[in-house]
Amino acid sequence: MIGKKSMIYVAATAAILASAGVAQAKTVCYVTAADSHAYATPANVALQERADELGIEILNLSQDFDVQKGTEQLNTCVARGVDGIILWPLDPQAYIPGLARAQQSNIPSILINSPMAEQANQFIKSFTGPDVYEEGEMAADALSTAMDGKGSVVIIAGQAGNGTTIGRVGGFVDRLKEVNSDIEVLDTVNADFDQQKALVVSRDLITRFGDKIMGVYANDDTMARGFIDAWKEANPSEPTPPIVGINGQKDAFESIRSGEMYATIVQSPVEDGKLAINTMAEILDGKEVDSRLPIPLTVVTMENVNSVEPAF
Amino acid sequence: MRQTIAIVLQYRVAIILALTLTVSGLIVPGYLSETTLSLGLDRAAAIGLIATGLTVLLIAGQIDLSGGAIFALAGIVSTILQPSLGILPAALVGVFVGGLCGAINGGLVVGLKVNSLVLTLATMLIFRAVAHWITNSQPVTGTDIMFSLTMAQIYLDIFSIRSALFIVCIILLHLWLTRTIAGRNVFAVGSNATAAEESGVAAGRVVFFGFIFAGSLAGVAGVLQSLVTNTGSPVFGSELTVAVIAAVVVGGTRLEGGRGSALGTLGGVLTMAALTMAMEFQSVPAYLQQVVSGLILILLVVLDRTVHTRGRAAGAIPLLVTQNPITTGGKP
Amino acid sequence: MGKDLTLVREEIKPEMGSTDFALSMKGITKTFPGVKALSNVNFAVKFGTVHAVVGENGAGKSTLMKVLSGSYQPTSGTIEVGGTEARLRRPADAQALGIRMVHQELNLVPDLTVAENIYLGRMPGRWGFLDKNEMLQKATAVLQEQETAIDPQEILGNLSISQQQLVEIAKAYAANPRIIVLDEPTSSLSEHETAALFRILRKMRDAGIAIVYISHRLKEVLEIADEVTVLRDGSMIETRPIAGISASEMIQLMVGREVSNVFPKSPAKIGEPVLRVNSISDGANFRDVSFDVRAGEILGLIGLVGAGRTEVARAIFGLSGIVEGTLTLNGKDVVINSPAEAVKAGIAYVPEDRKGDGIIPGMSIRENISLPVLRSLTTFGWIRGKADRTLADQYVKQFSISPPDPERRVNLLSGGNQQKAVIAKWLAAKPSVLILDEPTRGVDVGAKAEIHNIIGQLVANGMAVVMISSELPEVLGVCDRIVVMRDGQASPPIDRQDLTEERIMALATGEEVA
Amino acid sequence: MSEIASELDSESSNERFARGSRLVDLLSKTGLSLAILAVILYGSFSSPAFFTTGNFLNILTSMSIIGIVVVGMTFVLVVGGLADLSVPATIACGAILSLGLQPVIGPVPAFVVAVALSGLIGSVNGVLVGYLGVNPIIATLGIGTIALGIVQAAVGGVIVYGANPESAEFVKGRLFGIPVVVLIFLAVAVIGHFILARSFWGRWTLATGGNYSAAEASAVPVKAVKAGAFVITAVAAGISGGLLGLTLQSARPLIGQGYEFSAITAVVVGGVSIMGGFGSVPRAIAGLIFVQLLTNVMVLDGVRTPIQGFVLGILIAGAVGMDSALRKRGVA
Repeated sequence: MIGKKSMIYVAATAAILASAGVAQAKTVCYVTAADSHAYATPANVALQERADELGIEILNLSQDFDVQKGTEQLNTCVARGVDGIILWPLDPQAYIPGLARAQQSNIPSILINSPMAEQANQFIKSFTGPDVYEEGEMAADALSTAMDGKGSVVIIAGQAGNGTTIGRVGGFVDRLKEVNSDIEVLDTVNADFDQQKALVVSRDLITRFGDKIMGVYANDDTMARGFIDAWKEANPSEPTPPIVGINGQKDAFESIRSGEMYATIVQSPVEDGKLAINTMAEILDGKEVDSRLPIPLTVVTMENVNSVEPAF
Repeated sequence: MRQTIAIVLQYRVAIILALTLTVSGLIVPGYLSETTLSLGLDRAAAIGLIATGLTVLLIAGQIDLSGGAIFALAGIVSTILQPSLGILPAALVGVFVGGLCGAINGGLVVGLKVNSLVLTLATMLIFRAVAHWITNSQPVTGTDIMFSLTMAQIYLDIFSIRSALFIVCIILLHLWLTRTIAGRNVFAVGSNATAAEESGVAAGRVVFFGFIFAGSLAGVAGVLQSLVTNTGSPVFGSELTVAVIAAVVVGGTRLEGGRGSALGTLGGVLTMAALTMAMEFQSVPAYLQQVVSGLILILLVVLDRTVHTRGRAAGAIPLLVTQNPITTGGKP
Repeated sequence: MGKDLTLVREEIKPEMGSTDFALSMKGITKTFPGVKALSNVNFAVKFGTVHAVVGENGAGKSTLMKVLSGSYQPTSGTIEVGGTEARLRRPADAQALGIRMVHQELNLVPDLTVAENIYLGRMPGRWGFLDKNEMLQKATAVLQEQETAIDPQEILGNLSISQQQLVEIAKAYAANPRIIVLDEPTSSLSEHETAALFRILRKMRDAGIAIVYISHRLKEVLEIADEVTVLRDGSMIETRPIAGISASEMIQLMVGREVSNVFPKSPAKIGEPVLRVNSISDGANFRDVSFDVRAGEILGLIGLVGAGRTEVARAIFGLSGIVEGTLTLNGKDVVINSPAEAVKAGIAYVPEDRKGDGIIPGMSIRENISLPVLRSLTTFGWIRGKADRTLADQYVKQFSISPPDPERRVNLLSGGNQQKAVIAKWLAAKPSVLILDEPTRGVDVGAKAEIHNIIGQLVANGMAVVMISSELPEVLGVCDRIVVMRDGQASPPIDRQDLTEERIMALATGEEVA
Repeated sequence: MSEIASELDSESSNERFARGSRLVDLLSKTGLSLAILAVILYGSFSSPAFFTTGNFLNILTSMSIIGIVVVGMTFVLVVGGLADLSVPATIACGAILSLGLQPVIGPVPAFVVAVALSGLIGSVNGVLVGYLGVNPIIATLGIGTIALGIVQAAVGGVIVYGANPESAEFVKGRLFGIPVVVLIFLAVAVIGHFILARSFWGRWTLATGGNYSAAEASAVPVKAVKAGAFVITAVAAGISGGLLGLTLQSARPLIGQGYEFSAITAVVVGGVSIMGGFGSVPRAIAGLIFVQLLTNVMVLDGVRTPIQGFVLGILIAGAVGMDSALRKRGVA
């Protein structure tokens, strides 16, 4: 009996202490895309480090690229009664009810990295991160320059249905249309942001189109790497066609230096993460923030490869 | 003592759930609250509804890996048809599509007499492909985001529409499995299909309808998910199957068929949800969460195995020759 | 009791048509591609009689019963049930006409309760809802009528095999059948249980049910049947009232020849003890079992089902654990924890359930025979093909396994030849002790003699053989000494000359005969 | 006469081994070869790029990594272990460790340690399935989750990059004009084939899958054999993962996702029975070749990814359906 009572005391004390702790440090729920991912990991780390500096406690939830899971994790955030939510959306619509629920509970939310549909705007304070659509456009411009505005290309896209993929492919294709380019897209294949899958689909693309591939647009540098490996397997002596990737990884920089790749677009995950938490901190301090806060994007080619820092 | 162990074993799911809640409540501040309960329930609903359907199939000795794909497909269909049919009729069509997928699974398993593990692996790929096909791999959006917000509301401080539906389904299934002849026949088919068949139970039909039931419930879950998120996406539910199987097995349903219960599944689903929520509250990294849920799954199954084997051995003791009244001339 | 009876079953006999015959099969022929399994069989059973069907394996008993139960369609011929012609396309058709089968392999559902099993497929209820009380009441009554104390609420899987067999019979009985077909119902029952079963069968017979009784045990047939039909090679040989036939006549009709000595005993020189079992216990099924078996000797190990015979054999062979006691092999103490260790020590075990534990059905005769000694046929782990083939050739010849093709899949052989292959498998291991568990069960008379011959040769060559058998005449004919087990305990080995069937039964049941 | 009659009896009671007639055997064997031939013929007509050395080398290279897993998975199916769903985790373990340990102990020891630790995962699976009798689906699912979590925790949940370009060059390079990966795959396949078809262990594996209790009673160490199949699969998956990591020079936890289903697909399409006791490595590899050729032809014809999934699904369903139909004809 005594044991039970003292247990209750301990529990109560713990609860009081804990709630006191919560009252002091602000807690922010960060629903990230994944724990282990070339881009997401450094962004997560940067966000966490910056949060530590700001004295904000981060509740880190990983969706593991599963939208379903993410929509449910928003429930956890609300139930936990956090002070703010930073969401990495993987779908333009699906999170809206969760965000609405957060708003009902007076929890401010912002988006990091990827945009959502317009209907989401009323439920979020801001969207920080790169403009994936703009990245597509920039890639189109870069590839047009490299190919003098004509020829045929293949697109190695990310995961089908993923917001980033949609933006990056859409921006690219729309831009080509917009400028009435003579560049023809031979095919768009999905390689799920996966190097191995990119390697496999590239082998098939090379067999299928051979010389017709005069340019390559990969939705990220990992997949560009896959294409380069496949090309080297098939044509060890020939130089690669112009390849444009996105993200600005270290090895992409090296490929640009060696001439294997034409360009990449630097989108710093560190900036991405920092900007999000900084914005959230301002919101928590009661400041107004802009509804759209982009991170800088830089096209890197042979010319400026030595003057720009790789993203990660 | 034996009896105590038996009781503990019988209610082990409830005990584990209670333990999870108590420990989490002590460690995690602000865990035991109405909001956590209601949102946790809502969170468990999607897995729970699919698990409800899978429970019947597992008891009947079959398995369905395609639940996640049906979930996505049904949601997409119900979303795409919203403009032409209106929200509710479209939702019904979505559920119907789920049932249809189940019928395809069931028809093939029963008709071709093939192993359901492999066959539903195949239909999983097919249904998922169809989902990608009709959406062109893009998520599709519903007509009315306000409806989604209503769906996401918490009523009576505890239930959202889908969590209420989940609980109702589980209770109905419990009654059906324990109180109806058809329900008992499901156990018979899972335990010994040949014997059931020879006793006049249409084993094939039981399995067929089991698949339809599982498909329909995956459809219901998918449609609800799409309504709640106003989105139908071909990538929805890709990680669900594993979570669903784990929840049902933790709930004490045997993968080989013949044994299981709806309330056990409820316990399993709630345990896994409570655990996930507690760990998320503590910001436990996803990979460590995986380790914990994996360990619980393995521990429970191993426990079940050892106890079960022991039980069987005890049953094999030849006592019956002496204790059986037949051998003693009908006198006890 | 009488009250319960009316509660459970309605009266059956009247209104069955104008005939005395419950069943009349006329001119039944069943051909499979290339094979005539039944040719022009006429078979009729009267209401209120027990009709035995006997015949060697492959004589067509099973095929005939499968036609009757609706599992097979006859190629030609008619079936009349209760005087009206019936078409039995599936088991359900047969059941609808009141035909019930009690299979040799139990056809029950282990995870349901006894009551649910008895009423499986016909549970009482309203609007789909199960009426548990009614079911329980009825099941209790049926079980009481059968004089068993099985709890109808017990989960079936927790019962012993013989109890399950009784549930299976109760299940058939509770279905209000007009015709019950029992296929070797006593194979797992003790003498006492068999006696009780016969009481039930007589009761059913007196209630007007037609009973078809298939058995290898001619003694039982003589005891319970009113009529007997003999099948041979797919044809009906004869139907006779039981009063005018003896066991030896039946055997003659079954095999079509006179079998002079079913159990030849070849004298062998008995040497030193090879295996000595020193008060072993497994903590559950048997305790304090001691015996020894000598070179050139056949030691019988008998007892009622459940007495622990098979368990002792399995324990010696390392398939289950020994908690107490030791084994001495050729004068040395040995510890055996697995079949592999047993083989190494020189012990071999031919299990009781040939299909379940004996053969690997998908493998050839050759692969089956070399399995226990595979390691000795390898060089650095690779199987030496020639050694493998030589071994198989040798035993196929020695045991005249037919067809003499070592590459033939073993499941395509007849039961007797399968059994020979299983024994061959063990001889390849060159054991000094061979344990045979029911080596002649389910084997036809001819093959039985061949197997006895093989055993005779083995002991003549100095092997020690332990033979488990339920057939007392076989044991008394073949064995030199006999150990009788009862309730997990064993008698000391007794010389054959000092035993009679009655004496063995007395030891096995613990009831001293005056 | 009596012999044939009982043949019929044993046929029907042992349905899964009723592939009695040589004709059926022949048909099921040549069926796949014919299908492969048909695909090659079709491919040659439909695409000029198909029938080229380059393309065939591509196909070979692409199938090598998964092919190594297929060899292992064949053992699991043959021994009657249904499927090893921990393959993605084992592959990730192999990849992450073989890269992550490079700076510490050098590339070759890192690879060896990675494969050994993968084997350890397999032995845990093996103990659960073989010795404790846990359902393989649950055991491998659970252990896979746990192993993946632990490996991730060990590297801090991030991506691991290669630190030894030479090892990458070696793996990506060619020997006698054939890619090294292909050579390794061929070596694994040949060894796997000889173990299954010519060694005592293989015979034991087939016996255990064919009739567990009979094998046990025949002094086959059935538990070890069953466990061994999972160890073999895990080692194969570890090698596969290590090679994958070296080729890509980066490894993330989800690197092996989907490999388990691809491997099962190949094995099943190859006509290896999921019920155990029957199958061979060449059959499984023929299945893999067929799947790979078909995928290649579809890609060359510009068939969209979702439809490829559709075709693959139909293929699996067709394979198991045909298997079942052939079996039935074998009985009649």
